[in-house]
Amino acid sequence: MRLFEHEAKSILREYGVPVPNGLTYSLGGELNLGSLRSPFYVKAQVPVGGRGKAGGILLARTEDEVIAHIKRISGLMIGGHPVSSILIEESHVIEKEFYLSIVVDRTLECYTLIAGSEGGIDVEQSSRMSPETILKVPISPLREIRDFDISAISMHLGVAPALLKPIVHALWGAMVSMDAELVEVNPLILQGQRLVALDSKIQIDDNALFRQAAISSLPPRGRSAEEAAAFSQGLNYVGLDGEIGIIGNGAGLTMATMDLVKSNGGRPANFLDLGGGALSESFKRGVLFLMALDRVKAILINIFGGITRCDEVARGIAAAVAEKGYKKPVVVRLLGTNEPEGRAILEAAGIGAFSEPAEASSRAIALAGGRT
Amino acid sequence: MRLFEHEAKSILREYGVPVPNGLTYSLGGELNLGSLRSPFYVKAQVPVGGRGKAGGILLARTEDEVIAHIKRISGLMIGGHPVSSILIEESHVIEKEFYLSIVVDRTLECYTLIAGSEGGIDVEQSSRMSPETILKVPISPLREIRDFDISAISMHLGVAPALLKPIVHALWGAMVSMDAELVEVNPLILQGQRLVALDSKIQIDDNALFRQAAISSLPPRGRSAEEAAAFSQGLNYVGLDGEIGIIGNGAGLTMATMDLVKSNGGRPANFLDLGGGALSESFKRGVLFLMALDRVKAILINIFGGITRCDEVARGIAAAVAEKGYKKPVVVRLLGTNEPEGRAILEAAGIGAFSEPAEASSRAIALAGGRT
Amino acid sequence: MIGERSHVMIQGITGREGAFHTKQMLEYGTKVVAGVTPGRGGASVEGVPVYNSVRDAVSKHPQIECSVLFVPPAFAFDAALESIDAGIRWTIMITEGVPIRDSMWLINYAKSKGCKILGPNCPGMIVPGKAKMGIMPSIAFSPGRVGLVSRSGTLTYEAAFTIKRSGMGISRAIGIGGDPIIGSSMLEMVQFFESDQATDAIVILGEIGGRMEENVAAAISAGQVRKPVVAYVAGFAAPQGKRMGHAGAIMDEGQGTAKEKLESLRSAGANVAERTDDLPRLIGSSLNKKR
Amino acid sequence: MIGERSHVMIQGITGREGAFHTKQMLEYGTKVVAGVTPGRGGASVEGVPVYNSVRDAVSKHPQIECSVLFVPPAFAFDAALESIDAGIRWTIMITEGVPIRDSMWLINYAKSKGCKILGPNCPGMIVPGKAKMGIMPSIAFSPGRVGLVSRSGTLTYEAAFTIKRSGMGISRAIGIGGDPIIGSSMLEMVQFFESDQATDAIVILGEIGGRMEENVAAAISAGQVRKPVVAYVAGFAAPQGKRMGHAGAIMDEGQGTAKEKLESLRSAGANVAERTDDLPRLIGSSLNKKR
Repeated sequence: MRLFEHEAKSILREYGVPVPNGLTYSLGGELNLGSLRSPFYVKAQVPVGGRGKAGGILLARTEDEVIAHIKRISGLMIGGHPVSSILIEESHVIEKEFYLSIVVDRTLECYTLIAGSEGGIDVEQSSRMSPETILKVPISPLREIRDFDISAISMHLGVAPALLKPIVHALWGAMVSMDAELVEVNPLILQGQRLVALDSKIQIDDNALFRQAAISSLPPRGRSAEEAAAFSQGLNYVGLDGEIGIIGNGAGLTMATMDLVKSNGGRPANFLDLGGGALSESFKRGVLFLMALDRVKAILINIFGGITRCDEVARGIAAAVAEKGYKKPVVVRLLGTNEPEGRAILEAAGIGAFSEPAEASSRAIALAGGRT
Repeated sequence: MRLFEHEAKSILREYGVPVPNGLTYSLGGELNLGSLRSPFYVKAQVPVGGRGKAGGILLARTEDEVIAHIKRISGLMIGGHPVSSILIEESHVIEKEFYLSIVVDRTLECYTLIAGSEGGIDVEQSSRMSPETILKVPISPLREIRDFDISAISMHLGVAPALLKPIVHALWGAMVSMDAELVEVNPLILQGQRLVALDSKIQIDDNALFRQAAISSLPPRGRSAEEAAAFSQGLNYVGLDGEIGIIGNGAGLTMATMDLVKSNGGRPANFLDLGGGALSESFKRGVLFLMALDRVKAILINIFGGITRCDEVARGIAAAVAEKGYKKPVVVRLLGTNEPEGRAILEAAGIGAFSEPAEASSRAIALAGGRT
Repeated sequence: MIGERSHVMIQGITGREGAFHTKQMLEYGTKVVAGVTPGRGGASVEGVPVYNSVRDAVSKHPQIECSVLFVPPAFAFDAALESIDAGIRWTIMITEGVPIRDSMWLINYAKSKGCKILGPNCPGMIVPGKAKMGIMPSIAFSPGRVGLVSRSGTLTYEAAFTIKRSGMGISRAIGIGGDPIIGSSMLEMVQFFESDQATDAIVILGEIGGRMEENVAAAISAGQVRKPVVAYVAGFAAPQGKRMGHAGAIMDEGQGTAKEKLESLRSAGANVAERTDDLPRLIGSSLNKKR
Repeated sequence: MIGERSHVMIQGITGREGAFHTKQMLEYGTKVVAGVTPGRGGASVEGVPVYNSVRDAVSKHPQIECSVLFVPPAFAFDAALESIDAGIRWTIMITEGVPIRDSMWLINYAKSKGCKILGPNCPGMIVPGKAKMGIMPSIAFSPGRVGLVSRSGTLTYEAAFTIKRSGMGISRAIGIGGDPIIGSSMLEMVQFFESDQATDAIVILGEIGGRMEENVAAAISAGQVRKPVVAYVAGFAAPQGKRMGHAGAIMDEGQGTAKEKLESLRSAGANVAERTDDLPRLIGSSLNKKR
C-alpha cells in the first residue's frame, strides 16, 4: 500500500526526519495557513510519481496565490488519479539535493540502503547515466544499522556522519517497524547545517497490514473507484478495459488465463486472483463483483484446485448465480482437489464445467460476442 | 566478574524480577531495619556458593536476633572469603521452588535457558539424579525470546506463561544488556500468584567491562587481597602457594610453564599471563608485583613472542630489575619476535636468557633453593 | 534433498487446511509422522499424533527432516522459527500472506542454522507416485523424468497435468512460491535438477516481477545448466504493476515483464512456450535434440 | 581452506601491531594486498594500500578471501561485521578481549553469510614456508607433514619449535583461540586435517575448560579421525577456575580439568604428551605405528 506524501511525511517526522512545515488541505475545506511562512509549495496528493510535470506542484507567494493554485490543482487527473488532497508547505532553499532510500532487495533477500549524490526528480536518469552517483549498501535483516554504514553514505554524499546518522536511523526505524517495502526521501536537501526531506514515498507491505493498525485504518486507495471497491471487499483485483471477466486461483494461473484469452482474441476485463484456499464466500463476492461491471459480457473462471477446493469454488459460483439479477454467462474450468463434488454442485446449478482452459476460454469469448 | 547477591538482585529488580524486600548492611555501620517485616533472613555476602552450609544464612525473628546474627556472620570465612557485607531480607513462604537461568553455552555457541522444576540448593544433584527435571532451551544470539520459549518453560514447570513471561524477559534483558555470562535465579519461588527470586547470581564477562561502566566501577573482588591488588594493576593473576613466581605470555604457555615447574619438583607461586602484545610497562609491573610477595623465591618468565615482542618484554624486565630493592633472582626464557633485540637488552641488564623452557625451569627451581 | 523416505511433520495440523492436506499426503504415501498445534498436544489427526510444540514432536520423532506449515500469517513466523531451531532441515511454508519482514528474517536466520525454507506462499514439493510435502492435487501429476520448478501453485498443476496427458511425467515438482522474497530461488532448484539423476529435462514456470528467470537465463548462458530447459512465463496480458518509487528503477528490478523474461531465456538457449499446452511438445523436441 | 595463494587484507593495518605483523606476513610471502583503517584511506603501510572501509578495499581487490583483524576490542565487532558483510570467507580475529556477546553474535551471523571466523584471541594460521595469516613468529615453524591445532598462541609456537628442532615440520598450524566462544572449533580443524592431503599426523594442544578436547576424543572413538592424533593439554598445575553458578554443573561444562581431558583423549586412542618436548617422540612413534 502506497502512502500519500503527507502521510509518509508525518510518519517520517515522528521517526525524526526533518520535513518542511506544512499542512494538508482537504478538498472543499477551509484554508488556514496559520503560521506557515511564504513562499509556499502547493502539492497535489496522488499515489503516483510525475506530479511536477503534470502541473501538480506549484509555487505560491501569497495566500491568494495558494487559493488560486488549489483551485487549479483540485481538478487535475494525474496518471489517471484524481487529486485526493493538497499539501501546502514552506519552500526551502536548495544547496544540494540527495537521494536516500531503503528498499527490500528481492535478489539479495535483505534490505538495501540506496544513496544518490544527485537527488531530485532525475535520480533515475543519473543512476543510469552516472552509476557512480549511486551507492547501494545491503543490510541483512539479522542486523542493525552500524556506524560504518553511515560512514559509507557520508563519504559518498560528502555529508558529515553526524548529520546523516539520525536520518538513516529514522528511515531504518520506519522501514522495519512499519513493515515497509520502501522508504524513500528525495530530494533530501542540505540547507546550512541541516538536512530536510522535501519529498518522500513509503510503500507498506500489504501482507503486514494486519499488524499495522495505523496504516490499515487509512482510507483505501487504488487506481480507480472500481479497484477501491474491490479492495474494500477483500478482493485481489486489478481493473482492465476488456469484456471477459477473469477469475483464477493463484496469480500465475490467473495471469496465464488472461494471456490465453488475449492470445485467443478476447480482451480481459480484469485480474482477480482468489487463490490460497479461498472459501465459497470469496467466490460469490468475486463473481457478483464482476457481474456488476457494465463492460463485462462473460465471466471465465479458471480453477486448478490445490489448497483451493473445487467444491468450495462451485458453492460460491452457484450462490452468486442464484442471486437475483444474474444476467451474464459464467464459464467454469474446474480441475483438482474435490473436483467431483464441485462438478456436481455446478451441474445442480445448471452451470457447465470444462476441463480444458483453452476450451473454456474460447467458450467465454464466444458468449461475450467475440470472434471465436 | 561475579556480582554479590545484593548487587545481582538490585539489577534484577531493575529489570522487573520480584525479589524480597531487603537492605544491605555494611560491616560496622548502623542497622536500621526500617519497614522490613519479620521474620528476616540474614545473609553473608561472599562471591562463592555454599553459604548456607557454612552458617552464612540465618533466620531472625527480632531485631535483636538480627544484630546477634550479624555479629556471628561478620567473622566468618566462607570458601576462603571474608564476608564483605550482609543482606537482610524479609523471609517468604515457599510453596514451590524452581531453578531458572540463562548461560552462555560454549558448545552450541549460543545462549541457553535452563529451567529446573526442582529448584533450591540441591538443583545440581536433582539435575544429575533426575535429568528430566531440567529443561534446556538454546536461544541463538541472532534472535529474541519468543512466546514458544516461554510456553516450553511454562509446560515444564507447570507455571502459567503469564507469570513466567516477565521474569524470563527480565533475565534475558539483563543477560544481553549487561554482557553477562550467567544470570541465575535459584530458588525462584511460587508464592500465591507471584514468582519471587530468593537468591540470584550474575557473572559479568570481564572482556565487556569496558562498556559496563556501572559494573566496572564496583569495588574489585577476588580470592584474596593479593589478587585484588593484582586486579587493580590490570594483571591477569591467580595466586597459588608455591615459591616460584611465574610469568608467561598466553594462558596456555603460562599454564604449561606451571606444569613444567610442578613436574620438575617446584611449586608455582602464581599464574600471571601477560599475553597478547603486552608492553614493557606490564612486564615491569608484573615482575615488581611478584618480587613484593614474601613466598616468592625466584621468578621464572617464559616468553615465546608472537604478538608479544621480545624487546618489549626485555625492556620491562630490565626496568623492574633496575628498581631499588631488587633482590630476587629472575630467570628468563625468551624466543620469537624480535628475540635478538630482547636478548641484547637483557644482557645489558645482566640477566641471562635461556632458549629451553626445561632449562629455565630447572634453573629457577635451583635458585629458589629447590631440589633440582 | 527431501524425498519419499523423509519423515514429515505438519504444523497447524488441526486446522482446516492442515488436516485436509495431511489426509491427502498420507494417502499419497508420504511419511507424515507428527503434527503440531499449540494447546492440542495429545490429539491425533488421521492417526498422526499431535504435539504442543515442535520441540516435543522432534524429541519423539528425531528423524523428522521436513515440516509443512499451514499456520495463519500472524503465527507463521514463530512456527517457522520453532521448526528451524529444532534443526529441521526443510521448512515448507504453505502460508500465503506472510509479511515480507518475517520471511526475509527467517530466510537469513535459517542460513545461520544450515536450514532451508521453501516458500512462503508456495504449494510445496511432490515426487509423483511417491510422496508429496505440500498441497498439490495428486491428479495433476504422473511420474516421469521432467523436473518442474514454478513460482505459481496453480500454474504448476496446470503444467503438470498437460505433461501428464501428453504421456510424459514429472520427476519432482517444486513450487518455490509467489512472494517477492522466498527461501529457495528458481536458480537453486534448477541447479538441483541439473545434478538430479532422476531428471532429464527442466521446466520453469515464471511470472512477471523480480529477476529469478533472468538469473536462470544467465546460468544457462554461463554453461552451468546442460539439461534442456523449457520455460513459460505468465503475465503477457497483465497490466504494469506498481513500481517501488525511484528505488525500483535504481535497483534494476524494473518491471521484469513477461516479454523481457521470455526473451532473456530464449536467447540463453531455453525453449520458450507461449501457452502451457505447448510445454509437452517443446519438452519432447528439446529432449530429441539433446539425444 | 585459505592458503599460500589467498589474497589477504589487514584490518587495523596502521596500528602498532597491525603494521608490525603486516611487515612480518609480507616477508613470509603472504599475499597481503590491502589494509583498512577508517580515516586513513590513501595511506600505505609497507607498500600495502590502506582503505577507509572494507567495502572500498574489496571493490579494488575483489579476490580478498581472508581478513586478519588487529582492531581493539571496542571496535572489533564492527570491523568483523564489515568483513563478513563484504563476503570475505575467512575473518581471523587476532584481537584479545572481545566481549563474548560480540563474538557469539558474529559467529552465528557469519554462518548466515556462509563465512567463517577464526578466533577471537587467536594467533591465526600459518602454512610454514609459504604464508601466514596471523602473528606466529616465523622462527618457530618449519614445513612438514604435521597438522597443528591449538587453543593457545604461545603454546603453538612452543610445540612447533620443538617439532622443528626434532627435524620434523608442520603442514599447517591453526590457532583457534583461547576464548570460551570461538568461531572455529578444535574438532572442525581436526576434521580439516583428516581430509588434508598435506597432513600425516595431527597434534592438538588443549587447555582446561570447555569440552573441545572431549569432542575430538568422541570423534576419534567414532572412527571419524583415522590419522594419528597426539595431544597435549595445559593446566595440570592450574587452580580450579571459577564455576558458572549451578548452570555450569547442569550444562555439564564441569571443570574440564587437564587430567579429565587427557584421559578422554587417551582412551579414545590418541597419544598424549605430558610435556611439550615429548611431542616429537610421540608423533614419530604414532606415525611408525600407522605404517
